[in-house]
Amino acid sequence: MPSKMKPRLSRGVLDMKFMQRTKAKVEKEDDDEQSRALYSNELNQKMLNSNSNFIIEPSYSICAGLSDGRLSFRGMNPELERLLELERAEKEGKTKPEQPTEVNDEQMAETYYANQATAISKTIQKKMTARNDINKRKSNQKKMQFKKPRQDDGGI
Amino acid sequence: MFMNSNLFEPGKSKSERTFVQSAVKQNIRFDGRKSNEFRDVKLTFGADWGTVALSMGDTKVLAQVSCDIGTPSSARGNEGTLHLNVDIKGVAFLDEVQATHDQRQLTLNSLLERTFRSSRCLDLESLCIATEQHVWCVRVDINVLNHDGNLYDASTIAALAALMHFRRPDVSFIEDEIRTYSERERELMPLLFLHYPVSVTYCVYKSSTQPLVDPTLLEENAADSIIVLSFNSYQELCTLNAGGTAPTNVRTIMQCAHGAARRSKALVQFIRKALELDAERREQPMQVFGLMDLLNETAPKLSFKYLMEEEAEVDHTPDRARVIEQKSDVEPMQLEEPVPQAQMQTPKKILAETTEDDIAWLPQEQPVDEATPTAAKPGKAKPNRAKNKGGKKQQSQTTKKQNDSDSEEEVTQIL
Amino acid sequence: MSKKAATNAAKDKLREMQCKFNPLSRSDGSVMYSQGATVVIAAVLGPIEVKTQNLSIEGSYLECNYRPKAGLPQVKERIREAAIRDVLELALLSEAYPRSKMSLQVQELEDRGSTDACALNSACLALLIGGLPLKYSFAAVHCIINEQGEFVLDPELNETLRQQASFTFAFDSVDGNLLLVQTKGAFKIAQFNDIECICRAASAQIFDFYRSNLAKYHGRSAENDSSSTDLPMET
Amino acid sequence: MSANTSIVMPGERVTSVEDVAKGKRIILGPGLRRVDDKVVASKAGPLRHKEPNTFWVDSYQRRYVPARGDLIIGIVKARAGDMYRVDIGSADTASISYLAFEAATKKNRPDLNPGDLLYARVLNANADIEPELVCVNSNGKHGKLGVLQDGFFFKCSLNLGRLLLRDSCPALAAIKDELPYEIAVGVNGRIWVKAHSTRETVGLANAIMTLEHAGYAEIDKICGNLGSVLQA
Repeated sequence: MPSKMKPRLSRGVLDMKFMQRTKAKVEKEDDDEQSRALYSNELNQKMLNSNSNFIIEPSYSICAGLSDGRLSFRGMNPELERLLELERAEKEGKTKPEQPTEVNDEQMAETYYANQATAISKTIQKKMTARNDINKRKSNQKKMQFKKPRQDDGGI
Repeated sequence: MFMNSNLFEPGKSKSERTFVQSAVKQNIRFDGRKSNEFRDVKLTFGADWGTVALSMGDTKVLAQVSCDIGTPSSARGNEGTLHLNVDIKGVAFLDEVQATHDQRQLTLNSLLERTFRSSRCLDLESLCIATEQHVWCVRVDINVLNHDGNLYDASTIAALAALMHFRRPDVSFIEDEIRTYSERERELMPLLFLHYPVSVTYCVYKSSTQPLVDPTLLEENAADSIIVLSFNSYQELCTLNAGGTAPTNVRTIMQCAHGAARRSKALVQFIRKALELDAERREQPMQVFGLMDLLNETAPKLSFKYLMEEEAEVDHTPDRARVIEQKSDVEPMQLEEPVPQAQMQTPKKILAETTEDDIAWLPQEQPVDEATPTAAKPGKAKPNRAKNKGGKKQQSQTTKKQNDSDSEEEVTQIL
Repeated sequence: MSKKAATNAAKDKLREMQCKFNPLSRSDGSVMYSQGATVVIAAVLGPIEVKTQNLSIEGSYLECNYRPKAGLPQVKERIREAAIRDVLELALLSEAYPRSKMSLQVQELEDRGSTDACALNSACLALLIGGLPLKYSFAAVHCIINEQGEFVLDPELNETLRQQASFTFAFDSVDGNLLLVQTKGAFKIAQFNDIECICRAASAQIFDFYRSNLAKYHGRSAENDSSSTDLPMET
Repeated sequence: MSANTSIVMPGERVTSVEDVAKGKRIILGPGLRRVDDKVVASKAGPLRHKEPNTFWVDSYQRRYVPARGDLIIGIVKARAGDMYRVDIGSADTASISYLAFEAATKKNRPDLNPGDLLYARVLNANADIEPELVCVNSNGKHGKLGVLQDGFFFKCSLNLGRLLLRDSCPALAAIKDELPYEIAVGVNGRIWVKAHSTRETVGLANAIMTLEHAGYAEIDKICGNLGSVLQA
């Protein structure tokens, strides 16, 4: 029945560059339909609609929460031990509410605002006094960023 | 030697192999044995005659002797026949690689054939009922149950014990009629032996001059070559199988021969003792449990260590006594004393044993003797070695292949 | 031994059962099992690689072998293998491991009667200890009608020499359905029904034996652990 | 707990799990399966439970069945195209791509040879396709994975591997007090150990193998004895 048939995009259209995403979508739809057709006699409506309370997990390591089996003790493999140490620290970091910081919040706020204040005042000053100079420098920087790849990796 | 890709095979990874080599160099074995120490051998006799289950560590085999009346071969009309068959397909699961399986099974079969048949250990003429018409055909079936190295020794010991345990019914041949007497009518007859051969296996490594006796599967798979020697209780050489990739000099082989000759004698003695004990048990009514004993913790264990202990005490060899003491230690992970000491002792010990055991035909452990022709039994040893060369040709191909590839193929092939 | 004499006398009892798990170090699961004086070893390997000719995408290929202790397997052994395979195919949850093979080998050590039943029971134990997925466990019982017309459950070899008929039944552990029926000789249907009842009752004893021995084997590694606790079980 | 642990047998309905399942989602681990709304055991062994909602049967097993996420030890068997074939003890040999190693590119391939040991993670495991391994974590770093050099390696039951990897297992910590060592435990029942000397490595391997026969109950006792064993 041509009337019910979904309009399909031709292969030529799908192969076009800007159609890549649509192409992937269409392919997935096709695959789904095929697999549905394949199992249609085994799947019934109940199976499709029921949401079960069971999740199957075939791995013992995940079920039992086993730890990783690669360990080193007393300097046998320093690299590995450093890794284990990091991991342990990370684990502890998660459980502890917060790590002790070298700079406390108040200090942080103070220095931040102090810096910001100077920065703002500086920019205002600069804007006021030497607007043209700054613009020049900015454009220079941009140029340099563009030029860089051209020189080194021109071959690619 | 045998393999099934689905079974875990120790000694296949590089780290295992290099590790075994370095351990051998330092004279360390995983089960705490010394290089010249054997695993304990345990025998269990079945309820039927000729059934023997043997265990050597984790290596387990079952031997069953059966007999039938058949026709003799045309060449030897007045002799019964002896047929040996090794089965690796059963619970041992060693039959997976079909291409190699046949050849490997042949290796083991040929060892048994040469040990028992070519050496003529049974008095086959006594198995003749009527010349060129009826003879007893004796069949030995060896079922490998578990392979943890040294199937060679396990099968030969089990086969010998089963043959010695076996009883056949008496028959008479009158007026072209065979009459077989049941057990009630006439007593069953044991087989007659001319001599009692068993094999002893050594592993040789490139990294060490000291061969390892009674290798486990790991040691066997990591070995560069394997030497199998069959000796009978008169300490005559019956079979010599040597090969592999490790250079083996005369000295090593002679050293192995010394040990093997002593060991064979002790093993035959052990089998005799075990048989005596079994016979005693059979005397008592309702006491035969057969292989049920394998399940029974309290059943008397017919083990080499246990039965030969008194023997060792009589010996009063200090070294020997220490071995026993150490073996009887229940600690499962016994490690050895420092290496150099053990190495120092070996030559001395062999010297001492030579005098005690009266192995006159074997040269002393001195380089001078290596060149001199052997004294008492040169004829016995030499033709056997010549015979071996035939076998060498057959399998040299495999060895070559193996040298080239240096892959996971085991290094433990026998020439 | 008095015990043995007692079991001989009792014609309605199973002979003493014993088993030892994993006597073989290299297989995935093995058991040495004895019932009276009959001793067998069963070993399993699986799931393992399968040859292409036996490959099935529906489930795993099952291989069963029975090996006599003397000589090569003959027709008798082949029939026994087929019986074991039939029961195993029913009990194994083979769709769990498609494109693989399960291999079961039974080695006879002592044949002293009821060997068919022993082989099946040892096979079940080997599967249980090998950790193969099963729909249910199963137990087989052998019973004969002797010359006097008496029923003898789990007979000795010498008792089977003169028999009218012999029966081997296998039952599953969940619904008690019959998985295997093997009969030989002449009997009346009423006798068949009676013997089926006797055997069914005896199978319960075998299931108890499985459970207690497996529990003992696991109890060897009993643990009191906070992360994993045993739950009370209904049996 | 007495010697007789209560166990479930194949085919047995596990009603205790079903009860929990009425209230919330639960995770069924190995040895349990769902038949309609029933939970039925398929293996024999003690039923285990991990909070909040995981259940599984701790059956005895020696054969490894690959599962996604497992950390295993494999032996490189061969190279095949841009893959290595690795034996991990399961029905099918696993494969690992050349690119599944840290800093590997098409030109800069890892140098693996047959017989090498790999500690790797199972990336994909499905009954119908062969398992696939990786030796890098999600950040592209090798982390703890990779080739295991030297040392010694042996096979054990899967249960022993799992036993050693439980957080509460005292064995590895007890051995630590005796000697410095390095270990890799694969949940496929393979253990690799390395200590400073051959003698120590042998002692270490033997000590771990005794745990196999002794079981959990005696683990403390064995740990106590380890010292004497290792020094012997």
